[in-house]
Amino acid sequence: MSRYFRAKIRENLPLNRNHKLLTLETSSPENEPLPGQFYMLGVNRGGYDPLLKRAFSLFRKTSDGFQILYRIKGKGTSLLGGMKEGDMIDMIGPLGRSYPVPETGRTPLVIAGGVGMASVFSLIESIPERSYVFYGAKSKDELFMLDELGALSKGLYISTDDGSLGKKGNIAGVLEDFWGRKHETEDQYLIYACGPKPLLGLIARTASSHSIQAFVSLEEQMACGIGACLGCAVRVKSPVSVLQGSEQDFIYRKVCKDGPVFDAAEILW
Amino acid sequence: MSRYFRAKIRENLPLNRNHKLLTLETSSPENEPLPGQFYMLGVNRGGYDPLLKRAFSLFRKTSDGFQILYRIKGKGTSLLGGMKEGDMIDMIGPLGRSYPVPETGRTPLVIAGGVGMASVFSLIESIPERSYVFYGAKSKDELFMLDELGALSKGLYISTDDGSLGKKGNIAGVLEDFWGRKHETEDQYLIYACGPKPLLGLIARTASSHSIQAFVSLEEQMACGIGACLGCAVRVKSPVSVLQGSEQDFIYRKVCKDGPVFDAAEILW
Amino acid sequence: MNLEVEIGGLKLRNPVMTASGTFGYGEEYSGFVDLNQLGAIVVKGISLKPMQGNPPPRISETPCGMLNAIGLQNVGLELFLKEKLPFLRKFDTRVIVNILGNSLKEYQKISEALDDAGVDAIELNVSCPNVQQGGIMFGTDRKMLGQLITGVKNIVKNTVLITKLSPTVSDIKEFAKTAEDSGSDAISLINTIPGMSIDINTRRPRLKNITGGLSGPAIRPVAVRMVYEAYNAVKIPVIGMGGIMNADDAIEFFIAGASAIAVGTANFVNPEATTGILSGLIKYMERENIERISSLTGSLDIG
Amino acid sequence: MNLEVEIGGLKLRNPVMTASGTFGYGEEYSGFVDLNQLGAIVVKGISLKPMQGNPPPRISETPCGMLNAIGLQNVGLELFLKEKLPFLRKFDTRVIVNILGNSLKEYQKISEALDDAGVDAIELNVSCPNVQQGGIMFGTDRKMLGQLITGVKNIVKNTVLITKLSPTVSDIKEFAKTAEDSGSDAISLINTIPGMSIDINTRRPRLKNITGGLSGPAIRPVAVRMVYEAYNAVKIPVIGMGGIMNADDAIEFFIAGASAIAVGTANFVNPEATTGILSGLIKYMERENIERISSLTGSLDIG
Ligand SMILES: Cc1cc2nc3c(=O)[nH]c(=O)nc-3n(C[C@H](O)[C@H](O)[C@H](O)COP(=O)(O)OP(=O)(O)OC[C@H]3O[C@@H](n4cnc5c(N)ncnc54)[C@H](O)[C@@H]3O)c2cc1C
Ligand SMILES: Cc1cc2nc3c(=O)[nH]c(=O)nc-3n(C[C@H](O)[C@H](O)[C@H](O)COP(=O)(O)OP(=O)(O)OC[C@H]3O[C@@H](n4cnc5c(N)ncnc54)[C@H](O)[C@@H]3O)c2cc1C
Ligand SMILES: Cc1cc2nc3c(=O)[nH]c(=O)nc-3n(C[C@H](O)[C@H](O)[C@H](O)COP(=O)(O)O)c2cc1C
Ligand SMILES: Cc1cc2nc3c(=O)[nH]c(=O)nc-3n(C[C@H](O)[C@H](O)[C@H](O)COP(=O)(O)O)c2cc1C
Ligand code: FES
Ligand code: FES
Repeated sequence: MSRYFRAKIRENLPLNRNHKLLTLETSSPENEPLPGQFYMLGVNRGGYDPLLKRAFSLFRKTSDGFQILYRIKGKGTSLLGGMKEGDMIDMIGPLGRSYPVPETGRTPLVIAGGVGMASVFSLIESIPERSYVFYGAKSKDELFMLDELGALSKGLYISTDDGSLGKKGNIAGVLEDFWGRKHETEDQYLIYACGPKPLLGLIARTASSHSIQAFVSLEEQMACGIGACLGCAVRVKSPVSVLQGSEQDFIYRKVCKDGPVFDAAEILW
Repeated sequence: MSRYFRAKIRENLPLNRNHKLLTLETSSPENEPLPGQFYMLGVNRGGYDPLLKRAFSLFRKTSDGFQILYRIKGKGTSLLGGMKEGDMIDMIGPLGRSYPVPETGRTPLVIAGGVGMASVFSLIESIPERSYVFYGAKSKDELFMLDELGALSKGLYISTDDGSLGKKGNIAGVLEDFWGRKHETEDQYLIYACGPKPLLGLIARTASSHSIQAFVSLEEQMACGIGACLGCAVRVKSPVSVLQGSEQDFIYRKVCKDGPVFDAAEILW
Repeated sequence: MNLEVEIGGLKLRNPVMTASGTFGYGEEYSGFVDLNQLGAIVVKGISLKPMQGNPPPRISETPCGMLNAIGLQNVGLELFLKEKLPFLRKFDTRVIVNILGNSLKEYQKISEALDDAGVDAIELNVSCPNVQQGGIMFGTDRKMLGQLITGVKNIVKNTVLITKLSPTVSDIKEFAKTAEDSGSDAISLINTIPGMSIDINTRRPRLKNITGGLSGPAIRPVAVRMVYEAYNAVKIPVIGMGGIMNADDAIEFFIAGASAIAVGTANFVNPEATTGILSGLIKYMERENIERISSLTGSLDIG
Repeated sequence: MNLEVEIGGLKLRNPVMTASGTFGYGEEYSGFVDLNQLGAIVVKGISLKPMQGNPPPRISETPCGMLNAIGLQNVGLELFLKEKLPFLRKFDTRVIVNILGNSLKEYQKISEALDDAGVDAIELNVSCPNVQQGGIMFGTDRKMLGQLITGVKNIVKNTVLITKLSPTVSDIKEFAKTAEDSGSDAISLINTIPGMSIDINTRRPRLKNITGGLSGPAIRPVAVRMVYEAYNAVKIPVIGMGGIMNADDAIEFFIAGASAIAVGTANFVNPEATTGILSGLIKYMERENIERISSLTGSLDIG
C-alpha cells in the first residue's frame, strides 16, 4: 500500500559531479518497498515551480528508511541536489510493480545502463550471488557501487562509452560476448534491465531472439504516479494482437501502475 | 547609481519569532546606499515562484556590505528566512530617494511603527544624538535595537499595543504627549516616519496642524523597483492643486523612484 | 457550521469536488482520502465507445503548471457502468460523470444511459482542447452549445446537468448565459487553456500531440476572473476550478462567485489535497465566523 | 553568425526586443543594459492625451506570474515626442511605439505624428484588457480590427505597422489573418491574459481595478501555442512574447515561428534580461551550428 508521507534527509551524498545518493529516514517503515518500485518526491522548496513530483526508484532499503540514487538532470533534480541533512521531503510511495522474484533454478542477468542501476540494485541485493550483472555507463566515474556489485553477483561485466573502465561501448555488446561463453542453457536465464529506452529495446530484441523472458523498467513523463492522470502511457500489444502476432493493434498501459516493470515482449518498441 | 548584483549571506539572524536580521556581503561596495533607500531582493531558490523581487530598506551599512531587518510576512519573506550563510541573493539597488539630511539647527523627530524601524535606523545613526526617536510595536519582543537607539538618540519614546513596554497604545499617542512637554519651538522640528499607512496619515495630519515638515516612507506593490512598470503608484497633489488647495486634482507618482520618501504634505492620504 | 451546498437541486455534503480527469475513477485515490468526505467525485470524461487516447508523451511540466494531451482516453460508457460506477456507489458521495461526444446524438445516448443508471449529475465536456472531434466546436460556438444543452436536457429525467465551459472565448459571460438559457442547471469552469511547449534541443514539441491543455496554479488568476464574470452574468450555480492547490485558493473562488469548487492538478502534487482543502475551509469559517459556506459565494467586496 | 532579422521591411540588428510597458521609455534600463545592443525598444503604450492610469494597487504577484492594471498611464503623444523620443534617438537601436486610442481617429492622429517624427515602427495595441475604452473592442472583433488596421495603414507613409493581437479569442489564426489581410506588416503576440486575484482576508480584489492582465512564465505555454498557430496562418513576420525569462524560452518562440521576440516581465526580475538573452542566443547558435538566426524561425520538427 502506497502512502503520502514526509521523510527526513539523513544524507545527500555527492557521488560525482552529477550523481548523488540520498538517504531518507521514514518514521513508519511498515510499507516495505520492493525492488523495482519507485517513489514520487516533492523537490520544491516553496512556491509551485517546479510543480510536479519526480519519480525515483528505490535504490536500497535501510534499517529506518531507504536510499535513492539520482542523476542531476534538470530543474527538479538540481533542487533536490541542493537539499541538506534535516530537510524534509514529501513523497508518495512505494509505487508500481516490482521486478518479479526469479524462480530458483533460473539465473538472472541484470542489465543496467547508467543511472538505471538505481532501479536494479535492490533486486541484485535481494538475490545475492545468483545474478550476472551487466553495468554500462558513460565513463568510469559514472559507475557506482562496483565493490558491492562484485560481492553480490556471480559475475560483474562493465562497459563504458569512453572505455575508461571495462569494455568500450554499449553494455549490449558485453551481453553479446556473454552469450558466446555462457554456461547454462538459455531458457534458464531471465533478464532484468533498466536504462535508456533504446538500450531496453535492443535487449528486448536480443531476449526475444534467444527466447529468454526479459523484464524491463520503463520511464515516462508522470504527473500523479498512482494511475489517475493517464499521463504515463506506454504502448503495449493488446491481448488480441499478442495472439495474432499483429503489431497494429495496441492498448496503452500506465507506466506508474501497470509498470514501471513490464515483460519486454508486451511492449511495442 | 543602482546596480544589479549578487550578494553573499554572511548571517541570517533570528531576532524573534518572525523577524530576522540579514547581513550581506557585497563585493564592490562603491555604491553607497543612503538612509531611506531600498533594495529589491530575489527570494527565489530555483523556479519562478515567487516571481518578483521583494523590497527591503537599507537597515544599516557594514564595512563590506549592509544589513536588512525584515519581518516574515508571506511566501517571499518565508523563503528569505530559510536562507543560510553562504547562500547568494541577487538584488537591485540601492534604489529610490533617501531621507533628506536635516539642516543643522533643526531637531528631527523620527517615528517608526513596527518594522518601519528598518527604514529609519540608518537615518538615526547618521545624525547621532540629534533626534528624538518614537518607536511603537505590537509588543516588547517586536522592538529591536533599543540599546543602540537609546545611545544614538536624544530621547527614545516607546509604545506597544499590548503595553508590554513603554506606553500602551499607538506611537502617535506618545507623540501627542511629546508636544505637551516639548522644549523647542515647533518650526525647529522635522519629522521622519516609516510604518503602517494609517499611522503615516495620522502623522501627516499632526505635522500639518503643527506646521512641521514631515517626510514619510511609503510602501506599495512593486514589480521593477526602478520606475519602469508604473506599478507602484501613489496619489500626490498635482503641482496645480497644491497651489489651489484643491484635493481633487492629483497625479500619480512612483513610490520606487519618486519615493519611497515623500514630503507628507504632497500625499493624498 | 453548515458546509452543504446545492448545485441545481443536487445537495452536496460539502462544496469540495474533484476535477474531471484528475481523480481517475475515484479508486486511485481511495487509499489516500476517505471518499465519503468529498462533496462529489467527478470522473474522467466518458465517451460512448472506449478511447485509446493520444500517443506519449502526454504531459509536460511548465512554470507553475502542466500541459496534458491525454486525448480523452477512457473505458467507454459500457465498461464505466459495469466496472467503475459500482465501486463509486459504495461511497456516500455524489457521483458526477463528465461526458463527451462527437455529436449531439452521442451526448444524448450517453446521457440517457447515465440517467437510467442514476448518476447524480452529468457534466458536459464541451471544451476539451485535445481531440479535434472532442467537442471543441460545441464549446466555442454559442448556437451549437445551446442546441447541445437543450438536446441533452430534453433526454435526462432526474440527472442534474452541468455545462463545463471552455476558457478559450473572448467573452465567457455570453457562454454562461447561453448555458443558463438552454437549460443547464449549473456551469463549471474553467477547463484547461490550450498551450504548447518545445524541447529546444530536439526542436520537437514536448507533447506528441503538439498542443495540450494548461492546468495548475499558473492559470488560477484566469480561472478566478472567469468565475467572477460568469457568476455576475447568470443565476445558476457556478462550480469553480483552475489551479486550486489549497484552502486559500478555494476560498478565492467562493468569494469570486463559486458555489462549489473542484480540485484538479493539485491531486497529483498532493493526493490528500481534497480533504486538506476541506479542513482548511472549516478552519477559515471558524476564524471568520462564517456559519454557512454558501454565504461566502460571491462575497467579493469591491467597495 | 548573422543575428539580423527583418520585420515587415524593418531590419533589426538582432531579434531581441522589449515588450511594451515593461521597459519604460528606455531610460529606466539604460543604467543596466547598453541600449545599443537591443534589436528594438518598444515603449509603453502612448495615447493622444496623457493618461493618469488606474488607482493602486496596480500589480499583484501570482504563481509564476503577475497581474497588472496600470491602466495605460502614459505621458501622451506630445510629451513623448518632446521628451522621450529624443533620448531614445541617441541610441543605435530601433524605436517602436506602442499606441492606443478610443477610436480609429485617435489611432490615426497618433500614427500620423509618429510617422512624421520618423519612428521605426508602430505597434497597435488593440488588446489591452485594462481600460474599457482602451481598444478592447478592436482586439476581439475581426471586422473592427480590420478597419482599424486599414485606417492606420492608409495614413502612415514610412512606418512599419505591427498589430499586437489579443490572446482572448477562440481562434488566434483568424485574427492573425485579418491583420495580414488588412495590411499589417507584422503581428506581435501575446498581450496579457485577463485575470484576477482576491485577498481572502479582506475579501477585496488585490487590484483596485478588480481585473488585470496576467504576464510572466505562467502564460508562456499559451503564448508559444498562439505564436505557432499564427505563424502557420500568415506569411507576415510574427513577434513572439509572453513569459520569456531566458534564452531557452526565447528559442522556444523562434522554433514555434517567431521572427523576433520581446522580453517583458523578465525585465522586472532581472534588469539585464534582454542582453542576457542575446548572449544566450549566440551561445545556442554556436552550439547548434546555426549560421542565421532567421533559419531557426518555425523550425519545429513535428515528424
Ligand atoms: C519510474 C521511474 C523511476 C526513476 N528512477 C530514477 C532514479 O532512481 N534515479 C534517477 O536519477 N532518475 C530516475 N528517474 C528519472 C527521473 O524521474 C528524472 O530524471 C527526473 O524526473 C528529472 O527531473 P528534472 O526536474 O531534473 O528534469 P527536467 O527535465 O527539468 O524535468 C522536466 C519534467 O520532465 C520529467 N522528466 C524528466 N526526465 C524524465 C524521465 N527520465 N522520466 C520521467 N520523467 C522525466 C520531470 O519529472 C519533470 O516533470 C526515474 C523515472 C521514472 C519514471
Ligand atoms: C520601499 C519598501 C521598503 C521596504 N522595506 C522593508 C524592510 O526593511 N523590512 C521589511 O520587513 N519589509 C519591508 N518592506 C515590505 C516588504 O517588501 C514586504 O513585507 C515583502 O515584500 C513581503 O513579501 P512576502 O512574499 O513575504 O509577502 P506576500 O504577501 O506573500 O507578497 C505578495 C506580493 O506582495 C508584495 N508585498 C507584500 N507586502 C508588501 C508591502 N508591505 N509593500 C510592498 N509590497 C508588498 C510582495 O512583494 C509580493 O509581490 C518594504 C516595502 C517597500 C515597498
Ligand atoms: C490530466 C488531466 C486530464 C483531464 N481530463 C479532463 C476530462 O476528461 N474532462 C474534462 O472536462 N476536463 C478534464 N481536465 C480538466 C480539469 O478537469 C480541470 O478543468 C483543469 O485541469 C483545471 O483545473 P486544475 O488547474 O485544478 O487542474 C483534465 C485535466 C488534467 C490535468
Ligand atoms: C506592467 C505591464 C505593462 C504593460 N503595458 C503594456 C502596454 O502599454 N501596451 C501593450 O501593448 N502591452 C503592455 N503590456 C504587455 C506586454 O507588452 C506583454 O505583451 C505581456 O506582458 C506578455 O509578455 P511577458 O510575459 O514577457 O511580460 C504590459 C505588461 C506589463 C507586465
Ligand atoms: S503518472 Fe498519472 S497515470 Fe501514471
Ligand atoms: S515598481 Fe515599477 S515603477 Fe515602481
